[in-house]
Amino acid sequence: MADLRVCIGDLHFKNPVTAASGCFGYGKEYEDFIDLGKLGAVFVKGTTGSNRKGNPYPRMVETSSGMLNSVGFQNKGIDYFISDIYPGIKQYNTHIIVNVSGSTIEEYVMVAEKLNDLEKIPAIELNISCPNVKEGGMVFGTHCPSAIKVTTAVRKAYHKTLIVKLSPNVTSIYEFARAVEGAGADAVSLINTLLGMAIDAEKQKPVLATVTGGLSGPAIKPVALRMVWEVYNAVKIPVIGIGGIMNATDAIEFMLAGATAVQIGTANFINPRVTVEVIKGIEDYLVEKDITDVKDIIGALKIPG
Amino acid sequence: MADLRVCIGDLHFKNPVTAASGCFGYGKEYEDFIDLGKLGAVFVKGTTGSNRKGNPYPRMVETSSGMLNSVGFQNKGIDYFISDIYPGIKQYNTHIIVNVSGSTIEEYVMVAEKLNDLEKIPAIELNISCPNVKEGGMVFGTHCPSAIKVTTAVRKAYHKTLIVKLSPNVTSIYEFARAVEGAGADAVSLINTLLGMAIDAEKQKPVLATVTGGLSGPAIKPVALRMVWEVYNAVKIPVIGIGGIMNATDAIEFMLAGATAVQIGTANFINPRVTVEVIKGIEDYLVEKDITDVKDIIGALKIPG
Amino acid sequence: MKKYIHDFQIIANRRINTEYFVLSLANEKKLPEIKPGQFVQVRVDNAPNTFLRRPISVYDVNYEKNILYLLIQVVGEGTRTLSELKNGEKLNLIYPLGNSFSLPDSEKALLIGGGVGVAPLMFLGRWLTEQKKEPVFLLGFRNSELQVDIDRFRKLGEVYISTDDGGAGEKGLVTQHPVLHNDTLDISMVYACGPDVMMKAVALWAEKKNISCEASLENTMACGFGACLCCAQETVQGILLVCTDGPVFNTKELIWQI
Amino acid sequence: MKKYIHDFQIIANRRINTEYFVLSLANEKKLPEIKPGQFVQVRVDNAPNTFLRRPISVYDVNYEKNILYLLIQVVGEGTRTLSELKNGEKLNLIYPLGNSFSLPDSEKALLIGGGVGVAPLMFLGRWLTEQKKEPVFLLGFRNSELQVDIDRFRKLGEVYISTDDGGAGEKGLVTQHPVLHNDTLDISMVYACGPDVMMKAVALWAEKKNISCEASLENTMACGFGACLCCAQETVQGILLVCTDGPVFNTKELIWQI
Ligand SMILES: Cc1cc2nc3c(=O)[nH]c(=O)nc-3n(C[C@H](O)[C@H](O)[C@H](O)COP(=O)(O)OP(=O)(O)OC[C@H]3O[C@@H](n4cnc5c(N)ncnc54)[C@H](O)[C@@H]3O)c2cc1C
Ligand SMILES: Cc1cc2nc3c(=O)[nH]c(=O)nc-3n(C[C@H](O)[C@H](O)[C@H](O)COP(=O)(O)OP(=O)(O)OC[C@H]3O[C@@H](n4cnc5c(N)ncnc54)[C@H](O)[C@@H]3O)c2cc1C
Ligand SMILES: Cc1cc2nc3c(=O)[nH]c(=O)nc-3n(C[C@H](O)[C@H](O)[C@H](O)COP(=O)(O)O)c2cc1C
Ligand SMILES: Cc1cc2nc3c(=O)[nH]c(=O)nc-3n(C[C@H](O)[C@H](O)[C@H](O)COP(=O)(O)O)c2cc1C
Ligand code: FES
Ligand code: FES
Repeated sequence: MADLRVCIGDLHFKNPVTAASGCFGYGKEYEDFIDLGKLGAVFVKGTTGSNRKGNPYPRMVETSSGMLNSVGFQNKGIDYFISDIYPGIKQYNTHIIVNVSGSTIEEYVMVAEKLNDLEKIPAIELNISCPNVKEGGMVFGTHCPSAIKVTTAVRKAYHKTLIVKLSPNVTSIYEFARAVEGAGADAVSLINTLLGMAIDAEKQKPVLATVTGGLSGPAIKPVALRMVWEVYNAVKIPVIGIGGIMNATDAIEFMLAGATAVQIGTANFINPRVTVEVIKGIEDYLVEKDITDVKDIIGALKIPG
Repeated sequence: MADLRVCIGDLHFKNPVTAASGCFGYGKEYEDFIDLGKLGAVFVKGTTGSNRKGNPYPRMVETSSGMLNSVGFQNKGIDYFISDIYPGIKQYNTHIIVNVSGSTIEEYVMVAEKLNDLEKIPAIELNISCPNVKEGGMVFGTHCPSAIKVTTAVRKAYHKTLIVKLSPNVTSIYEFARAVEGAGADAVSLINTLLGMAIDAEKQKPVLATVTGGLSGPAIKPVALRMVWEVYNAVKIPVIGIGGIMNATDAIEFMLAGATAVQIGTANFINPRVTVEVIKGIEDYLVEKDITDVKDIIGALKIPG
Repeated sequence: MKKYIHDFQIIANRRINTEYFVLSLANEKKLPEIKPGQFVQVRVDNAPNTFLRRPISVYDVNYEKNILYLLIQVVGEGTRTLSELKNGEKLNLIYPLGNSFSLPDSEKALLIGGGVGVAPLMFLGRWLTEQKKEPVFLLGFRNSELQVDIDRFRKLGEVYISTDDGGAGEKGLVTQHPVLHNDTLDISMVYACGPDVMMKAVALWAEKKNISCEASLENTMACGFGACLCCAQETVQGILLVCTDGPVFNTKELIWQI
Repeated sequence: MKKYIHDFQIIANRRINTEYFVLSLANEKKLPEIKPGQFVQVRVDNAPNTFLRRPISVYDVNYEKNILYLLIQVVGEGTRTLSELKNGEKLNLIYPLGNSFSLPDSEKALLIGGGVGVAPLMFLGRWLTEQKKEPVFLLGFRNSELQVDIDRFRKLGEVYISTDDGGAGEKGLVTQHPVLHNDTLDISMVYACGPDVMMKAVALWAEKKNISCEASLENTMACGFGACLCCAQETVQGILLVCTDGPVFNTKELIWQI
């Protein structure tokens, strides 16, 4: 039996495997398939200051080894979350981490502040990287001074573990990682989706109502791995790896590249049991390799020469 | 019969389908499979000031719907190209366009200057976007002032059609397109490969000897389409679309997004006849849709609302 | 309703015509209750370009023999790969998904299907007869060759047919069929499944006649069980999800995009 | 040599043991000349994660019957999918690719293969007998169960076996086999195909004995015909390509990476 526990700042995860925001609803959508208590954490969907209806449809299109989505932040806002959703999920035997989204710094701060008081929410993930909203969202994630500003403001307002989720749609992601580390983030998570587009050649129209959308799935894994490795080498805070993880081997690759934990997104749609299967697979890998502590593989990649 | 002719600046292509640099050797590797004279143009491999042996191996790894390569600029240099390769390829009944690569502005300029005199080379593609060389290469493609500098210098030295190949590893690719347009480029081509990485979990090592490499193939098509569309909307010069084209439908999508011509790279490895099949497929599409001129689909994407 | 992921075994793959086939799927475990209108999410193995699951309605269920039936139209690589499955091969399903059709007030109900939209109507028709109702089917196809299992529908109730080219039944769209303009048709409920334009036309007809109308919608789905929010449908109550709030909607609720 | 892209038909898929199988491929067109040591690039359809072609050596050729044979080891998804091909199914090949083995000066030649590395040696052995030479085979396997077609090799020449566990032939690595330390073995040429460590050991042995040595190398290949420059091999002449300058190299030329 290997020790699977990892820490993100002060926060202890029973294992490094978590579910990615926007791909796991509020957890309850998966209760028929798995025991949520087995997961390291669940990142619930993007929550904004007030009710958002999301983008028009079609919102999804399949691409080679991936998918584009343009859901936008369809959610009923933070107050509804606190009053109607939180009571139903707070008994889960895993960490519930809220993905905080917004269009303005004030909105981010307001949502974060309100989450301070929820006993069973030990952390937030600041989403400055969503490609699917017109204002805010990705702007904060692709302009370094804005990323610093919003992180600083939320850091002041929020007292528990602060994870900042980075956008891959930038020239140097490690600069953003360093910037938000400096602004007080306890950890960074990456990558969010790559901005992409699909076209219907027959109709000569974009497939998505919003024209562009976010690319996820195994197609993006090579880019995500490279970025995790770059960021791991640039910051001291823990890195949470995301992007195209379909099985335990993929998750292990992210940990070798420097991820302390991983998030699994799109794969849940195809195999709703993937998270628990990945936990089992990591354990098997460690046992086979005679490694007693999963922390020993974090950043353990051997670079030749 | 539809009219397939397109123009890149002053240069006339018999059709919009060309082979991408680094994926088509010097053309002769494909002579057993297709009639090169059918292609709009052939972009031959990256040529530098002097002999380069390229990167150590392994140089390639397959990924989901794509591949990573780290060939680097293995070539014998411009003088060898002129003396030993050019005589063998100049009789091809298609345009031969040389992909010009380097580490310093002087190197780019030197190579471009020497190509002025080759009668059958009507254009060069300035490669400021290769992720596989330590110095130069991508630096020019990810730093706007450097992109302007190198383009301006080469523009002064080179008298025929100048195409600048852009890197997708940037926050705003349209800014680079505008910048090189301002610096005198006659056209832009995009995208080069996305910087990625693959890890061997068993050996706990990077798969590629260079650790990172360039991602190509259908995995990157959604990103490439989005960038072509962004650039098409930002510049007046023609755009050459590249990235994951596997068939005629893919090529048509790029043209709808704004590409005047397309380059096909990775697909040639799997189907060495893909270029001529795509030409046929575009023709069928136009006939079926009663479109008499392929130029009518360039940028014809209907954006709702 | 609890959802399951199970491997089923193909016990028959019956080709109906050039476009349609029916898969018969067996499972050792006893089938849970499945309601008419519900669908399954099929994992397509061995199709290089099929990444996500494919949503397919339940065509019929035989609880005694523990068999699930799917009627599928070949439209792309995923469905083509499914059409080539052989007896004994496995198919992984997530099921049962979505809501279901509701019971009509009156004796008779009209079930209108267009093309592969007839799929959920077989199971709905069977259920209605079990509920002592009388289903009347109005089924539309492009041409007579593409008709699907008419004999089996006939066992459940009266069947009217229309084809675009008049090769079978009435010529024209289902919504032009005389039965819709026959005032002796004594129904309080119409169910529709097919192309959006067809369902919208049926909904308008039902509204005029003051008949309740339920339509089974399609949408692009990544998950099928409410986790991704991709299958948005604009309704008078705001955005709803086709995979969990639907696929069956009362057409009064819908804001059509066409 | 002119290269072709052709669809072949599977006329037999012969399972040898848990890891190896042999595909027999037929084509209506007359096979072009294929040389021992050459390989084909196989397109693997229906394997979701197999994007590029897979390089496979020519195991044997029957020009009279117009059949090409491939010996394949199941190592991943691509080769597993190939192992499931049935008679009548199609396989698309680009061929013939690469250079070939050269003729030895002396009567006898030693052909050393490890695991699936025995693949090119069958065709090489047949060619040598046709050239009135005497091939002597030294074939190494992990265990006796994994031996490949020994009877067929015996028809072409003497065969020595070694297995890691001693279950057949000598126990140990091929390079420890007594025949290599037998001074009566009168050869001027040794051919090797197998894991790099094995080939390197054979090359060192040959160098000491002053025998010419050719090795058939592997490398990661995107194209297989010289277009991508991915299959680089460091040699005394600089970087060469395994797919066009090789796969056969005189080991004196090689700079081993191990
Ligand atoms: C709730 C529901 C029930 C359905 N029931 C049936 C059924 O009983 N029988 C049947 O044959 N078909 C049914 N469909 C449609 C079926 O899901 C699509 O035809 C199938 O996914 C196409 O897959 P493909 O790989 O063959 O085609 P693709 O190559 O993926 O696409 C071909 C066409 O199908 C459309 N399509 C692709 N994926 C989806 C998707 N996830 N949802 C909707 N449309 C899609 C595309 O827009 C495209 O025009 C249903 C769809 C939904 C949403
Ligand atoms: C010139 C040449 C001749 C060969 N001849 C034979 C033969 O006759 N019989 C045979 O069984 N095998 C042969 N191989 C090896 C064969 O190409 C690989 O085993 C096969 O590509 C693995 O594919 P996969 O999808 O089953 O495995 P994957 O899942 O892709 O990988 C499994 C393992 O195979 C290796 N591999 C994958 N792709 C390649 C590639 N393109 N080139 C080399 N190694 C790769 C990987 O490093 C990995 O360790 C040859 C290779 C070369 C280069
Ligand atoms: C349908 C969908 C919705 C998403 N919604 C959110 C979101 O609300 N907030 C967020 O930070 N990321 C969101 N993401 C991004 C994922 O959390 C994840 O970063 C990305 O999908 C890459 O991981 P994957 O390849 O494992 O899916 C969403 C992704 C998908 C596919
Ligand atoms: C093996 C390989 C080598 C390449 N070499 C070059 C090069 O020398 N110069 C260049 O500008 N692009 C090079 N590229 C990038 C391609 O020209 C093209 O931009 C990229 O592969 C995306 O297109 P694709 O998906 O169709 O392959 C190379 C790509 C591959 C796969
Ligand atoms: S398909 Fe995922 S929520 Fe409906
Ligand atoms: S595999 Fe492409 S050059 Fe050798």
